[in-house]
Amino acid sequence: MAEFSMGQALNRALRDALAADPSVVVYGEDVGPLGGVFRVTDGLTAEFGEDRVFDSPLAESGIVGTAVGMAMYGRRPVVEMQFDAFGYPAFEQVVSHVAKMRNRTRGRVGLPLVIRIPYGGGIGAVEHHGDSSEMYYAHTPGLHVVTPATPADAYSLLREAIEDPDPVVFLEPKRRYWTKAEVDLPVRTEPMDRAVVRRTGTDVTLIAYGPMVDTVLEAAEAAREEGCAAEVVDLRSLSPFDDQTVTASVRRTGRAVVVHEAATFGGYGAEVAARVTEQCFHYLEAPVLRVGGFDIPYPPPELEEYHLPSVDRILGAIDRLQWESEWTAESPAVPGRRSEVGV
Amino acid sequence: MAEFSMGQALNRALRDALAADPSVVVYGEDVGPLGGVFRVTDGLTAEFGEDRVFDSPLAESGIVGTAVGMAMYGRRPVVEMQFDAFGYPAFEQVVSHVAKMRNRTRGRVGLPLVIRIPYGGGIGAVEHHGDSSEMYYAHTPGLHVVTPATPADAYSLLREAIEDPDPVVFLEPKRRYWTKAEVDLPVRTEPMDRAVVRRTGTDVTLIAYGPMVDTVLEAAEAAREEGCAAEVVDLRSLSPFDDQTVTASVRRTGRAVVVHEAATFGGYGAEVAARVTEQCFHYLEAPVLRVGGFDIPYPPPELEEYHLPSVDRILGAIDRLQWESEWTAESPAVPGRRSEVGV
Amino acid sequence: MKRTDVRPGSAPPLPPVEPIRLVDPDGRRVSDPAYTAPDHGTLLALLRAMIIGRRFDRQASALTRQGRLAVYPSSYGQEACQVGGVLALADNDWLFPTYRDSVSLVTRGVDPIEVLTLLRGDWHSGYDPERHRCAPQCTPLATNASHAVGLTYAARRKGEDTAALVLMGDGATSEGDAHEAYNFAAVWNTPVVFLIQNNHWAISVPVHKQSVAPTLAHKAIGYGMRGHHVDGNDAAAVHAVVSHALAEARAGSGPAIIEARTYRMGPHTNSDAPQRYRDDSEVEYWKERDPLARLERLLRDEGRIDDSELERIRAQADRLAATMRERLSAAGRLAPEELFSHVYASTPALLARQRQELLDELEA
Amino acid sequence: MKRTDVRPGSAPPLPPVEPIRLVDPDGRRVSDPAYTAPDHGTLLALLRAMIIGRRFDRQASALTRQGRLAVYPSSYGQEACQVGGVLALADNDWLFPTYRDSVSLVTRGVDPIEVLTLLRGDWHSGYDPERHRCAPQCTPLATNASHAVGLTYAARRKGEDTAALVLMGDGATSEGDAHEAYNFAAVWNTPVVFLIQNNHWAISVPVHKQSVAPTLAHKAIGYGMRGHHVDGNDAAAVHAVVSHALAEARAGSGPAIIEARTYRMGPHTNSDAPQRYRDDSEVEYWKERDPLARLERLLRDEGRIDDSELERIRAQADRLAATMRERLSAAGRLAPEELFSHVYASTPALLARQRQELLDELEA
Ligand SMILES: Cc1ncc(C[n+]2csc(CCOP(=O)(O)OP(=O)(O)O)c2C)c(N)n1
Ligand SMILES: Cc1ncc(C[n+]2csc(CCOP(=O)(O)OP(=O)(O)O)c2C)c(N)n1
Ligand SMILES: [Mg+2]
Ligand SMILES: [Mg+2]
Repeated sequence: MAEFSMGQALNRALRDALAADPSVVVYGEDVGPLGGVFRVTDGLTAEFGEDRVFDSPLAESGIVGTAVGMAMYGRRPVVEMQFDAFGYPAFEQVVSHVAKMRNRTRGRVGLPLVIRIPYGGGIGAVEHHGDSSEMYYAHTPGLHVVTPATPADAYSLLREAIEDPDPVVFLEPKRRYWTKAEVDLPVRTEPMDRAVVRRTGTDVTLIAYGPMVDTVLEAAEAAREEGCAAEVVDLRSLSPFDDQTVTASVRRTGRAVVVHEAATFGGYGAEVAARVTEQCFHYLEAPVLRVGGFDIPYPPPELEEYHLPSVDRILGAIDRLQWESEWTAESPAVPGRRSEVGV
Repeated sequence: MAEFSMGQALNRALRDALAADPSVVVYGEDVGPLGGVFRVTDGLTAEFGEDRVFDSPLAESGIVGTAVGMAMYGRRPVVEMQFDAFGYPAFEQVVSHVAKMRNRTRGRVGLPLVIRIPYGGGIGAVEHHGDSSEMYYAHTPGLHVVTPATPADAYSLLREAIEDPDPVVFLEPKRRYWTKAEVDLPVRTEPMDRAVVRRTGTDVTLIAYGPMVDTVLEAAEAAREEGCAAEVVDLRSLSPFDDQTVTASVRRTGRAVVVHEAATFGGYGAEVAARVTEQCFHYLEAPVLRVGGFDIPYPPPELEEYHLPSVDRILGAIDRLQWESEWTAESPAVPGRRSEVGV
Repeated sequence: MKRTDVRPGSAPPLPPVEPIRLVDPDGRRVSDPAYTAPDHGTLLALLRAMIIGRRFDRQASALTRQGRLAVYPSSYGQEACQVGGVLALADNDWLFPTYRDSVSLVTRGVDPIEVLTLLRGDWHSGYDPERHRCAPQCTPLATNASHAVGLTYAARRKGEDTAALVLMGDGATSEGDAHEAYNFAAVWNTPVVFLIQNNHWAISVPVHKQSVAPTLAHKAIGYGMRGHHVDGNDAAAVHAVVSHALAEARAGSGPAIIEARTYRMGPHTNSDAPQRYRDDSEVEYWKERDPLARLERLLRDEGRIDDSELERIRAQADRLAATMRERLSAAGRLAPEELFSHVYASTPALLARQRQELLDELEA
Repeated sequence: MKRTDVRPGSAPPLPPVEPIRLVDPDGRRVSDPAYTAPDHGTLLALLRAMIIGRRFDRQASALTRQGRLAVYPSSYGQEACQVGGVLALADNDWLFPTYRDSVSLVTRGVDPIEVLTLLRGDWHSGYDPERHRCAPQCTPLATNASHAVGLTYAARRKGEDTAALVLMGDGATSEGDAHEAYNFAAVWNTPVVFLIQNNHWAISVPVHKQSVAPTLAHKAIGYGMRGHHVDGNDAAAVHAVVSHALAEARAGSGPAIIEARTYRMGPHTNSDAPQRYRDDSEVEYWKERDPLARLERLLRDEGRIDDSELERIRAQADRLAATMRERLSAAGRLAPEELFSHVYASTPALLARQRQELLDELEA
């Protein structure tokens, strides 16, 4: 066993995929000699040559569009959008072509391509470098959307994404690039479309993905000290959603909080809350609560700590899960200071 | 009182806005002499001249980008994206600039601009002409997102959108362009940020917006014949969401179904279900159900009838609202044929 | 010292403002310093394909008026581009057509009924792209141009000399995606030829509102590639210029942009109302420059075709049209549950449940 | 008959492959057929602004190394563009800078501390765009170019002769948004000058991977506008060419693209590692072409400046640097609840509730 950061595990996954399959190509902005601004592609051009790993012109729609063409012709392109907000120029290509090509051609042309996107905040970066864009993709049928929370998953999910016959939007939680773990690479973890219980507990299910999994695990640890046994589910796949694992947990615990960085309104937590409630309605002791980013543009670095879900905010949500039937007809929504969704 | 279609009411709103405020300009693809592919801008170039209403080069990002610049300099541009899917090329401008300019400049530069987008299906159009893109915008803080369901609202909301100091994504339900109603123009209906109860009822709240309001009203009529008194809420504003009107209704009825054309997964219905549940948890007799499009790319014309929410499908959802405490621990989710969200 | 400059050599020449022409509107040969007309066999093939293409187009328009197609964007008047471009392709080349280019697909050998699938509304794209080496017809403007760049890049990496022809309209050149694709092609030196059919209109917007450059082919110079400007109603010239550009591209001399000046004789689609934005006299002007008439005249004058041969071709075209009608009527309807079949390679649980729900609903 | 053609006249000339230069790297005047150098007053102003700009830049880099700015993209080496472009603007013109262009803002008169707000991370943009007629610094590449087109279009409609200068990098020219903005400007004939600072690198990607055209200014021809190619380390030439292009644009002769050849002497930002992708010898090559040195030499040689005057300017620059440090330390921190203040003109209920929640949390 050796220690790998998530960035290193991703690098290794790309290297192993390039070595295993000659049809894999890696390109984008600065992924060549520089090795990417987060060094995820470090050393790959040197090892596999400019034909396999290279810098393209600076144009995201062109990057994704050419990847569509390559995938139509049997290549497996893995392209990078340098930051979340810089994936937006490619949005039309993603929604109108990447997600639809197989369907448009009645199954004849599939697109085995991967779009890697570092996403989320927490690294003190300036504007446009902290967006959480997962919902734009997760709401688009025809895409797989996955996001690892651990180095082992980073490796395994990326390998699987590259091997998948369909396009995968691969979201990399940039604040976790440097998080290390002991892991034996190469490793294959659970299949790409499955959620995983990271910690078992009986009182409440905490649901998270990507950058928030570690935060939620911390919150669970803190909750334990207050006598609350929280179960933690790491979704891993945002599309498709693993109903089975999540509902099994929530039916056991009867309470759930879903946590993410993205704006709460219309965020991924809405889908989780809606479907979990529909499937677990009579098991629920309290409404599924959401702890997300505020409904504001991603803030400047000096203020991001106030915006991002924190351990305290997660504990606060757990507190509001109506533990002692505080509810009365006069204070109908949620007792205590918060009357509303939104954080 | 005269009869106006929604298209005519929108046309009249643009005309009155152009007449009332010299800073209003209308431009886009084919909005000039042709009057737009749906004739919403019919006659405006003739009346106000090419300086005020004109055809631009064919480039959506350029259209929105120039509108940002005009709005920075005191104009009130009203631009059109010809169809929902053709708004995607402008996505970066919308998310990174339109939605953020006021915030980026610490309140100094607001953008009073309107982006009109015909959206949704039901008109037998080929691919890329039937997308329901509302969630991409509604999840983006800094935008207002509104959508009328009646000619009167079409007029009033568009006037208000143009007068608003902030950017408004104005979604026009294209299948309802030709729907007529008796209305006295000019008219001002309820304020832009308020939902409206279109039909009162005591048994269940049906929540819809834009193209689905008429369908839901039909369903309510059909339900009445089966003895179920459905209340119908027309949201009108998707962002912000009018919690007060919606929760007041659901607390009265104890049951809710939210209906839209967009893919159900991560659709606007998820937000509605999540927040309504959080605010009305102890009033709910059953989970809030969603009736939306399937989670597939928008289908070809021959199959769209199977995809779009129908009166029957809405009635089916009402039936599944656990009217007679059918629920048992053995059939935990929803009794009857459907075990899941998703239609 | 390593220098990292742009300029790899001298600039390619500017395209001529007067389009290249090999046959004038009266069917007389025009001499050109750089191009010679295709041989008679090719000219006959061009005429034949144009006659069949126009008949297909007329039939599709008629079927649309009868409500049997959802929509049809006609290429009436643009046959020289549709046919001249496609017949210049080698078998292993790829074609990237738009919604406007059904005739190019028929010329390429795609079954007309499969071409009409999109427009009939049965499914999005009805033919097998790989079999015909034709990408699905593309509606989001200019978005398929970069696909062609990626595809030929991939082919070159496999050691193949596959080139691609991208069809696009004058309006589409204003889109950012056009620019990105031109530039990727030039920088990667992939064998792609971008054929801009300047039919003077983007729905209701005239081309002078899209660009104020001398020609649309002038864009090429900004990417360091060759630009060509050709009479788009002269099938011989289109064929010659596209062939030349494809050969150059295949040989590694770089991609090219070709502007073909032509005209959309009909409405944008059947549901358009061109009287709102253009004068009939403009259509009359272009009628005199018809691509079929001029090539027919040339071949007649040079004794290469006669009435009976023309009759034979027209009869063949009529038979095709009749079959279109019949086969369209006979075509079965799709099973609704196919909605779920092609979203992913294998159907996820969520879609399997939704399919079951639909089936239950249909049974009820 | 109404014709709807592109070509409104003759093509503008191609930009020269050799950049326009008025002062050579050794500080000697170079004669140019089309441009004369600015007068001595202007040359002195250019030198002065470059000295101050470079000092600002050096201080900002130092503050970043000390962790007092979140990030700083230096324009060290590009001062002739930063200053030559801005000093060519009239008071009522607008500037559209990028993250790279802090020195251009300081030159324009924006308070250095307000410029640093973005990079310190207190807020996104720290100055009042309207007061200074400077758009907020733009990070999403090429997206501000169309803003300039819209803004000048609006100004023209008000009867004003406001022009705009858009700053963009060589890499940004590959984006679709650059193309769309160039084209809108040309078709609408709005007075915008696009100044491309070709500093040879887009982070780690050399410009020859962005374009294989003879110059980046060659793009202009495809839009029917003038392209200029200028030595971007020659402040006199940049000033002359930008002034000329602005005057033409203001007079209605159309927008222009200027490529200024310069070099990014430092890393992309403080967190970049240029040794991974470029050779030090390249930096050495450009050090000999320093924009400050050559103008200083010229003005010395021509007796327009001496040691004591230079000392005065440098002392002023040092004072500015010292104030930057002090004022940055003194600057108060923002109230967290300002997060909610500028999302909309008036705060919707949802945000008011979230603000209250945050306040409660902070009190707890
Ligand atoms: C991205 C995008 N925006 C808008 C449209 C709507 N639209 C369809 S065809 C058309 C005009 C295209 O003109 P041109 O490129 O000249 O091609 P033509 O139809 O003349 O063949 C427009 C605006 C579209 N299909 N895609
Ligand atoms: C749309 C977009 N894509 C990617 C980036 C990330 N990025 C920031 S700077 C940069 C390089 C820009 O190079 P250039 O345009 O030459 O400007 P320079 O930094 O050299 O001044 C990149 C890729 C971005 N800011 N915006
Ligand atoms: Mg056209
Ligand atoms: Mg650069």
